[in-house]
Parts: sequence; structure tokens; C-alpha cells
Amino acid sequence: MSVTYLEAIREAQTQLLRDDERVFIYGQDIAGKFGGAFKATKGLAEKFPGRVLNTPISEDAMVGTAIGAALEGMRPIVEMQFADFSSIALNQILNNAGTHFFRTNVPVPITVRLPSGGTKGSGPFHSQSMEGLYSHYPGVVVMTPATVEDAYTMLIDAVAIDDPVIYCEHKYLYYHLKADALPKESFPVGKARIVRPGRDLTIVTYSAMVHEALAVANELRNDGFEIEVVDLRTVKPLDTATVLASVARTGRLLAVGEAFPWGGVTAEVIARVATEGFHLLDAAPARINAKDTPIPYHPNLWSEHRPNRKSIAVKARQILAE
Amino acid sequence: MSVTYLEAIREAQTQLLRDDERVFIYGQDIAGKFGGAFKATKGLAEKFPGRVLNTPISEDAMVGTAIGAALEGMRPIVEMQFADFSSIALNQILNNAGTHFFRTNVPVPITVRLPSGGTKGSGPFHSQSMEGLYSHYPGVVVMTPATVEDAYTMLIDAVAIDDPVIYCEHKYLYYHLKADALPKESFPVGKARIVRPGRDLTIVTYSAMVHEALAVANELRNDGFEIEVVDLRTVKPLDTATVLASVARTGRLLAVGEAFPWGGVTAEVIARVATEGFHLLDAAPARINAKDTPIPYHPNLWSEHRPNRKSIAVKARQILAE
Amino acid sequence: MLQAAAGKGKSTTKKTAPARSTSSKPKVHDRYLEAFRWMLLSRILEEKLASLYRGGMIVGGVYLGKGQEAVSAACGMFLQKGDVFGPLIRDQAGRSAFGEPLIDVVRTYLGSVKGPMRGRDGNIHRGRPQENQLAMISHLGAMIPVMVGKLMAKRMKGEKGFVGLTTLGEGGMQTGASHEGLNIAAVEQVPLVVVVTNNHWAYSTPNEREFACANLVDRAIGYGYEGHTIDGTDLNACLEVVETAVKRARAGRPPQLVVAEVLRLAGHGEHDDASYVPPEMKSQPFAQDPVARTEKFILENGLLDANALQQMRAEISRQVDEAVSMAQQEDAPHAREEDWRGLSTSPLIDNPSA
Amino acid sequence: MLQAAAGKGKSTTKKTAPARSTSSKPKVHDRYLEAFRWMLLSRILEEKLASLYRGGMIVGGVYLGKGQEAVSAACGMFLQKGDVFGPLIRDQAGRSAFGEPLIDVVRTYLGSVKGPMRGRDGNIHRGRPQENQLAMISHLGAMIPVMVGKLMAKRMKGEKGFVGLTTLGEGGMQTGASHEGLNIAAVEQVPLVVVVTNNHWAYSTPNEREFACANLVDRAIGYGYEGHTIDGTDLNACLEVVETAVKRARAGRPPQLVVAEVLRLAGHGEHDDASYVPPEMKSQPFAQDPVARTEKFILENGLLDANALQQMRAEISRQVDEAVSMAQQEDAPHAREEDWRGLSTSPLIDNPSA
Ligand SMILES: Cc1ncc(C[n+]2csc(CCOP(=O)(O)OP(=O)(O)O)c2C)c(N)n1
Ligand SMILES: Cc1ncc(C[n+]2csc(CCOP(=O)(O)OP(=O)(O)O)c2C)c(N)n1
Ligand SMILES: [Mg+2]
Ligand SMILES: [Mg+2]
Repeated sequence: MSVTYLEAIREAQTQLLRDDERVFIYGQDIAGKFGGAFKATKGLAEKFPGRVLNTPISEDAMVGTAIGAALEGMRPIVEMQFADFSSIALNQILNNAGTHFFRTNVPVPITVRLPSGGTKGSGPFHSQSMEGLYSHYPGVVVMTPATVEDAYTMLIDAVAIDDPVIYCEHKYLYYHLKADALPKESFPVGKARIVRPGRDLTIVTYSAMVHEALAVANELRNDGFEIEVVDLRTVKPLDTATVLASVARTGRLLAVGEAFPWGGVTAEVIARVATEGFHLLDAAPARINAKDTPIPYHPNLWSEHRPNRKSIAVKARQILAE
Repeated sequence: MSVTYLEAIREAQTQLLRDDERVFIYGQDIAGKFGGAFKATKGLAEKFPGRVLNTPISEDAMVGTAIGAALEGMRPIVEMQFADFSSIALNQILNNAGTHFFRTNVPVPITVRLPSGGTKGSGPFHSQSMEGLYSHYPGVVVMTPATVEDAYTMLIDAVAIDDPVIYCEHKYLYYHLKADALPKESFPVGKARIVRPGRDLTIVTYSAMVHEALAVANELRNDGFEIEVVDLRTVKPLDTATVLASVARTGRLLAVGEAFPWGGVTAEVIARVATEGFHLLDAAPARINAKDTPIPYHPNLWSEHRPNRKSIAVKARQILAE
Repeated sequence: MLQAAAGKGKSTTKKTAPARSTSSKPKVHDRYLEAFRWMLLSRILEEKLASLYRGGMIVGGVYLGKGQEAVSAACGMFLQKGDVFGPLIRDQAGRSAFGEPLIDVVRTYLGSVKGPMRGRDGNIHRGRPQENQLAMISHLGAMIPVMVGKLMAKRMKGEKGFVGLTTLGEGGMQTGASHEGLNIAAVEQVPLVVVVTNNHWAYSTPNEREFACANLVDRAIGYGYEGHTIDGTDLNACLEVVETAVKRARAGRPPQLVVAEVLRLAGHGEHDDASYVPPEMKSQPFAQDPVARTEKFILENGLLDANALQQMRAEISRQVDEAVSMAQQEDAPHAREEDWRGLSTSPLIDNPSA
Repeated sequence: MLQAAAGKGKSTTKKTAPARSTSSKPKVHDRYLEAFRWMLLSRILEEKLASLYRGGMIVGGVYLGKGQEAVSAACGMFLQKGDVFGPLIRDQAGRSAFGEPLIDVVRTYLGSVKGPMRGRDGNIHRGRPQENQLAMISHLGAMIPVMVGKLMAKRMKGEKGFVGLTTLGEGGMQTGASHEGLNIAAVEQVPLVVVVTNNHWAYSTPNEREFACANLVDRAIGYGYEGHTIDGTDLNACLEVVETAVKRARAGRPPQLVVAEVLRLAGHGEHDDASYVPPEMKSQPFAQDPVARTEKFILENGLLDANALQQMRAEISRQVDEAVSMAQQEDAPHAREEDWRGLSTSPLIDNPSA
């Protein structure tokens, strides 16, 4: 038996609905036989009547409603059809959910699922990676699972957390990524994971780019380089300790992210290492992001717009040569 | 005669309306005798009938309307009542205005004025600094004037630019900052300015924090330190060359911003210097931002939430001691 | 506990309270007088806050409900234990009627650390989410879907007979958030009452730059709501219409939209002299002062005599003054004692380098 | 230039074209046949695109206007030079009627670098802003205020007699962006027609989970619009109502809201089998195929005979095939030749370190 990343998300939701009557799922086209634009809730509406609900095209109200339900003791999961449409809900997410605990001492346990990242031919409005926007503001936890196992356990964790969680699931991984089985135990929430140990260079990344980084690590092994790959898993909080410990071992840092280049996760990773681990660095740190334009539609352009194993490998070799 | 930062903004708008018939101003409560929540358009509706227009409370539509007018050859200026309310317009700003040139080859010359930053007792929804959110995405220019002169010339520049400009004006500076006269010439768009030369430490900052940095530079001069203060002026594009040249002189970097700490301008500044100017650094760079909570209402809390000359001085001394 | 602030605990006492007038319709007069008391409390409290504001004693701004007391009081009065209230900035009367302690108000304005928001947020944003009074954010319209979610959750939990009431200004009706919230409430068929007070101004912006329909109640049909209009200066009308709307929502009818017409009888906030309001407007019927109008009705109909009225006023003033002097002696928040937590889950608090 | 795609240049030719039928009402029949031609072009073109999609030849998704051709064609037909069109995803008929060259469509779908979006954005997002055809973003409702701004600017520039028409699905009516845009249009009193096509589904979501009013035209009064409804499968009705609405807007009446009822006769996109549509719905009156219905009317009323119809079909197919084979020979965009500019102002392009 094998489980895809998407099936892991569906399975996590199945269990959450089964085990916790406070959970319901709210989103566009998630109910009925249809089960969501990506089928993340396929079958759930029938199995759990009244708890998987279609909404009008009203992202702002979807999140607002979830906030209200959370204040009344529920644990709503909101599915955005694409991360990109959450821009409409950004005000509810950051200014309402994200401030409520600080202001009133009452937390808002909502989980907002964002189908994120680029896929072929999806263009500027169905490809975005929004973790940087949400992480910049206080009051939210931002998860970016890279593996089938994490997709599963972190979604269960997300719903258990009393604070708002933005759960960024990567659309490219939905079908491409498979595991043999779902894990029984979860890695601690908020901790980064060293997915491949090394000694020459640390690549810090998350979500789909973890797999590109691993491919580069494999490739460069042929040249005698041992690259350590750190999967952040959660970009806010960002597990600085694990990153610093890795850089302490390798002396070199490359931060890789699929989002836009100005600010965002890679800037934050480099800023933390430069400020807190400056003397650990034997060479200038570097970063690779998408280009600073909207995400192009045509696959020829898209595949160059985002970081890929080729561009990561080139940069990694540069750092290693320093 | 003296001119405040707010008067400079009003004067720039007066001239723009007078000299360029494509310009109109669109916003809440900006018309009539009232002239805006902060009076930035006081008197202009009477002077320029039909060109300073009150809108419904509809930030999203305000920006959408400006985009349409810009496509028809106008040069609209949108005033948000507070930067914080632009969260409602973020989708139009980033996904519509910010993508239009790349997608269609037709630029969108709108200027969105954001009364930004903290003032006493304004709380979580009337104090935000949003330059980091907007800069993260492609397709927009983000200005953060720190002086009366820049407030004036940069607003005129903003309207002249064919692309969308987010003009972040600082509310604290409105009345507190005065100049003798308005300048005849403007500093080049997109260039940072060394507002105080030094040799021991570079403080890179922008907007209201420039003045805090200058105060710290004055204070530390008594101890024999010469601090160079770089005012970014425009945070996107970010003038890396000027920053690097300064760090080359001083060997030390402190980035200061009033926004939230995760990502944002200070992370981007440090990431650029660490990646492109690593060998220029004689000590670990550092940054100071607001705290990672919503902006508190009570002045006792607010004054500790934001960076201030005390916290900047402490950090500067630490870096200088390294 | 200060009496005028006794709050929702009183939803039962309401029925058993002795008639305060000699009228032959004690129940009706009772609630009329109760409403008036909340109106008067709001007026006196706000006058005090305004004077403290002028004296520089207030942290932040002061936004008055002057002119809206009748409709606001009505909003709080028909809600029972288990119901939810989502007030906005001009709802002091409704907040008090719903049960907000007077001391909460004063503490917030005076910046006491004991206030419900502990100095972290202020004044009109205050709320008591655990007592079903939502804590508004500034972005207008954002609280409507929050109310919808509260009501959906109650239904999911099997509660019955509850209702939610939320208020909005005519300006706030134009935000996208309001629209999405109003619509989703109807789709979910939650027991909701939305009371929109058209006070003819959104800050300095008159109706004609806000919307283009004849009356905002014309929005009701397009959302699938039942619509009602009221002269918001007429307390009897306010009580009757809001009561009807609340009853209908409670009985499972579609969401209810109530539109009340008044004039904002103060500046947008106390920093604003409202000089943009044309003098002619002040003699329109909707510009009547509801407190004065109600007082007149009470005297003319002998519900209370001048003496009793004067006593009520004095009693409320005393309560307000007591609350103010209590709050004035309390500590302000201190940055050192603040734990600066943006999340309730301590291990997940991020520590960006400084 | 391919004839069926001749476009807005034709707004004058329209009046002078020779009658194509023997009817005694040549003008009416003329435009009926012209509309039918756009409908047929849309249908044939989209069938071709769908088949290319199944063959894996399309970059991205394919979203059909099947079932909406009559109302969409009407949307394009009454616009003149200087008017503005803001189409959405199911508006191939209207786009063509407004003047979009057929080759533009095909180039975009086939990923030719010569397409109007040069591979940077695709398919339904294509537009020609300089020819007054807006380039939609995905976020539903966002284009309404853009249209308002276009119209305000034209008025400011002193233009006269222009009108803007924009379309929306019934699902898109529920977004905050739509609300703000619809309202601001009325406040600004721009000459706008908004055509909402209720095709009974927003992707897989049925009407009852989208809104709760009887008919979305009930929103008109609340915005201060004039409202119209149409059977969107009846071409005559579509032409008459849209013509009236456009005329009224052009004459300075308030904005016009037209709500057409149809059934989406395809999946949401070609990836979707629409198995959630209950079979009963397919026999409802609104589920008629407008192309078939129009064809039947044409034959029954002798506007064209079967032969002429067949010729029209063949001619359009030939044009579509020509365009496809032309676009298929064109280059795709190349990353190396792309200048990766997010701004038009070169000196202001940011260069974050890589
Ligand atoms: C989305 C949003 N934009 C702007 C503001 C700033 N603002 C605060 S109150 C106000 C006027 C509100 O008018 P109305 O809704 O009629 O309420 P009133 O003040 O008249 O009671 C404005 C524009 C806001 N709070 N929210
Ligand atoms: C704000 C927003 N949320 C979600 C989507 C994703 N989406 C694309 S089309 C669609 C359904 C649209 O339904 P409707 O407006 O009725 O148009 P139709 O497809 O039926 O023509 C959805 C949900 C979107 N485009 N915009
Ligand atoms: Mg008002
Ligand atoms: Mg539809």
C-alpha cells in the first residue's frame, strides 16, 4: 500500500472529523460527491453529514465564520481553493484571528489550508506561495509540510493548536509524493528536521523545494560533497536552533524557497544565521527564490521562474568553491 | 516659514493637481471642507472641483477604480485612511495592479498613499507599517520617505512613475517634522541616502526610524563613535549598492525598522549584505524591529513595542563592542 | 456590582422587576423605562468620557453614540443569556443593556491594566468574547461573519433558541466584508439580526457618496433577509421593531435587517467638530435627540415625574463618577510586566533575532 | 484578418450589411443572425479547444461557455468603438462579437509567444487593455471596479456617449469585491451594464449554497440599479434586454443589472465531468442549449435554410482550423528571451541577491 501527500491530508481530516466533534471543514466545492478542487475532502461530506460544508465564493467570510465558530469552541478547518485566493481573507486572518489572543486573551483555534505553490500552466493566480506574507505578521503559526508523513501529522497538530494555523500544502506534491504508510508518531511541532546529514554545506528549505534540494545533494555527492538538508517544516516559528546547529557543522548556508525573492523565508533564514551565527559561517551565505515577477503561465517560463535543481546545484557549487 | 511633513504631502498634491490634468485623488473623507482624516488634502477639493473625490468605505474598489482610471490614462492617487485598512485592498494592489504590466505589457500608474506607523494610543489597527507585505510581491514600488523634503519630492516622483507605487507616509512625522522650505530638486528615485556619514557602524533604516537612528548617532558621538546612517527612502527597489558601500566603510551593520520582526525590510537588508557583502563585515550584523505581537494600544506598552533610541543605542553599543 | 451595569444576569429579573410607573400597561412601560435608563447611562457616561478626553485623561480616541441611544439600547434589550451581541463603536447603550459592566468601559478608556483588554487594545474595541460580546476589530463589516460562525457553532453543538444581533453603520454596509458576511448568514440560515444605523455620515462623508439606493433596507430582499425600518429617535418604535426582528430570528425566520434613521449628534470622534454637517440637516426629523424625546414622552405620559427623573440622573452620575475614580486609581500596564505573547501556545512563539 | 473575428471595426458595417434573410424585419433578423454567428463561432472554437485539450495540446485549462453563448454574444454586440468590455471566463461569444481576433484566442491556448499575453498569462485571462477589453484576474469581482475606473476616467477626459459592460457568474456575485464594485459604480453613476449569468453552478456548488434571495436581480434595488431578467437560452430575449440595458446606461440612466438564467452545459473546466449536476436539472427550461434553440428558430422561421447554415458552420470551422494550424507553427516563449521584468520602469527593477 502507498499513500500520496494528498491522501495523507484527506486521511488526517477523516480522523479529525471522526475523533473530534469540534472539527468541521468549510470551503468552496469541498462537499457533495465532488470533494474539493483537488479532492482533499473526497467522500468526507457523505461520511460526516453536516460537517463538511460548501461556502459561497467569499474567502473573507469563510475565515470570519471560522473565527466565530472557534470562539464558540469548535475547531474549524478552512480550505482555500487555491492559496492565491486567500488574499481576500488576509484581513480576517491577520487582523482578526492573528490579533484576537493578544487583545482579549481568548485564542482562535482555526486551521486555514492553503493549496500552494506552482504547477505547470497554472499562471499568476493559481501558483503562489504565501507563507512569507502570513509569517510577517504576529499571531499565526505557518506550516509548510514537505513530506507525506508531515502532511498527515502536521495537519492533525494544526487542529490541536489553540492558535490560528496557516497550513501551506504544496499542490505539486499532491500526487507526486508517496510514502509506504502513515506514521504513528509525529515529529515535534515547530521543529525543523535534518532530512539528510552532511558536512560541507547546509541547504535550508521547506515544502516542495526540499525534494529539489535532496536531488542536488545526491548529484553533488558524486563530486564528493556532503550536503546537509534542513527541512524547516514550520516557517513560523522558525527553528533557528536547528538551522544554527547545522551551519555550525557545515560552515556554509544556502536558503532555498519557491516564493518571491524580496523578504520571505529565505531572507529571514539568512538574517537569523547572519545575526546569530555569523562566526559559524566560513563563506557568504546565499539564497535562491523565484524571480521577482508574477508567476508565468507557460511551462517554459514557469520552470525558469522558480528555483529548480539546476539553479540550486549551480549556486551550491559556487558556495562550495568559495 | 517652515513646512511640516504633512504640509509637504499636501503641497505635492496641490502641484500635481495643478500641473497634470491626469491626476485625481480618491479616498475616504478627503473632499469637502474636511480634507481627510489627517488633512492631507485640506482645501484641495474646493480648489480642484471634481478631482478630489470621497469614496464609500470600500478600499478594494477604491484601488480597483484607480487601476481602471490609470488604464485609461489617468494618474490617480488613492488615499487610505490608515495603512492598516489597505489590507482590504491588498488583492487589488498585488494581484491586479502588481501583475498587470507583466501580463499585458500595459503599466498601471497608480499611487497608493498609506498613512503608516505608530502613534500614541492608536492600537493594533491604526499603527501598522505594511511596507514589508507589499514589497514581498513583484510589480510594485514601495516608498518610505523619512524627511519633509522626500515626502514632497517622492510623492511627485511616485505619480510620475508608470508603475504602481505604494507611498508609505509616517503619521508620527506629519506634525513633528519640519523643514525650512521645500526643495527644488529631488534625489534620484530608488536611491538610498547617507544622511550622516560615519566610520564605525552603519545603521540602515527608513521612515520615522531614521530620526531615532540619528539621535543614537548623536548620543554615541559623545563616546567617540561615528555612526553612518543610511536612509533607504525606497524599500523596493532596495538600493543594495549604497548599503554595501557604507558597510564597506564601517564594517558593521545594524538594520532598524518599525515593522514586525519576521521578514520585512530589516531581514532583506541583512540578507543582501550577508550574501553580497559578507567579507565587508567585521562583526555580526544585527537588526531591531517591533515586537512580534499586535501593536498595543496603551502608550506604556506601545513605546516598548517599537524600536526606540534606547533600544537602538543598546544594540549599537553591543555591535561596536564586538 | 454597580446597579446600572448589572447586565445580562438580569434577563430573568427583567420579568419580575416591580413596575416603576402607575401606568395600566406596566410591562410596556417597564421596558420603556428600562431602555431609557440604558440610554441615559450611555449619555451620561459618554459626556463624562468626553470631558475626560478634553482634559487629556483618556488614552486614545472617544467616539460617542449620541443620537443613537434609542436604537442601541433596543439592540441590547431583547438578547437573553446564550445570545450573542456584536456591537460597534456607537453602542454604549446596547453594550450596557447587554450586560457590560460599567467599570469595564471606564477602565478601558482610562488605560487601567484591569480593563478587559489590559491596555493591549482600547476603548471601542473592547469585548468579552467569553460572555458572548464580540470584541470588534476596526475593519468595518469584519464582525458579521464572526457572528455567523458563533451562531453556526451553537447550532452544531445542539443549542436551541439563541439569536445573534450585530450592528453596523450605513458606511460599513459598503465594505466587501459586510456583503460576504450578510450573504453567508442567509446561506447558513442562522438566527441573526443586523441593525444598521444610518446616522447620515460616515465620518465626514454624506449618504450620497456612500450608496445610491433609496433606503438601505432595500438590500434586504437581495440577501434573502426580512427588512424593517425605524425612526431611530423614537424609542417605542425601536423597541417594537427590534423586538419583532429578534423574535423572528429566534423563531427560525430568515435573517433580519433593521435600518434605523438618526443623525449622529456628535463629531465622528471627540477630535472632530463635525462642521461639515449642514445646519439644515439638524432640523430634520431624524435629527431629534432620542434622549430628550424619550424624556419628554416619559414626563408627558407620567411614566415618571421630574423628580424621579432627576433622581435617576443623579444616581447614574454617581455610579459613573464612582467607576471613574476607581479606575483612575488603578495601575496602567507596564511594559516590563507584559509578557509580549502573540500566541497562546508558548512553545510556538517565534524568536526572531533582534 | 479572419472574417468571423472582424470585430469592433464592424460596428458601422453592422448597419449597412445586406439583409441575409427574406424576412420583412431585416434589421432584427440581421442582428439575430449576426449574434448566431458569434454563438456558433464560440461553440465551434470551444469544441476544437476541448478536443485539443483532450489531446494534451493545450497549455493550462479550458473553460467553456457552452450554454451561455446567447447571453454572451448579446453582451458584445451592442458595444461600440470607445465602449469597454470586461468579459469573464465563459464569454467567448461576447469577446468575439466585441472584436477579439480569433487568432488571439488560439495563440493563447496553444502557448504561442505571439499571443496577447506572450505566455506570461493564459487562456481566459487574456485581454487587450488598449483596445478596451479588460484582462481579467482570477479573483472574481475584481474587474468591476476596474471597469468603473475606466468609465470615470473617460468622463473626466470629456468623452461622451460611451458605456461599459462587464459580466459575472452568480457565484462571483458573492465576493466582497463585487459588492464594493457594484456599489461604487452607482455612487459614481457611471454608464455601466453588469450582466450576471446564473448558470446554476459555481464550480460544483449549487445556488442554494451561494445565495438566499429568490433571484439575484433582487440585488438591483439595493444598489440603486435598474434590474432586468432574461431567459438566457432565448437569443431574442437576450438581444432585446441587453440592448435596452446598454441603451439606458448610455443615456445616463443608473447602472443596469441584467440576470440571465441558463445551465452550464459543460464541466466547470474540461477537467471536470460535472457529475454533480442532477439529471432532473437538465430538463429544466433554463437547461436548453441556446445554440440548438437558435438554430431551430432560424430554420423554422426561414432566416436561413439548412444549406446556408451548413455553409456557415463549415466556414467557421475552416477559420478555426486555419487559426489553429497557424498558431501551432508558432514558437512557444523561451525563458532565455524573456526579460523577466515585473515593472515597466527599468531603473526601478529590484535586484535581490540570489
Ligand atoms: C475597512 C475600513 N475602512 C476605513 C475605516 C475607518 N473608519 C472608521 S469609522 C469610519 C466611518 C464609519 O461610518 P459608518 O459605518 O456610517 O459608522 P458611524 O461612524 O457613522 O457610526 C471609517 C471610514 C474602517 N474602520 N474600516
Ligand atoms: C475570489 C475567488 N475565489 C475562488 C475562485 C475559484 N473559482 C474560479 S471559477 C469559480 C466558480 C465561479 O462560479 P460563477 O461565478 O458562478 O461562474 P461560472 O464558473 O459558473 O461561470 C471558483 C470558485 C476565484 N476565481 N476567485
Ligand atoms: Mg454613519
Ligand atoms: Mg455559475
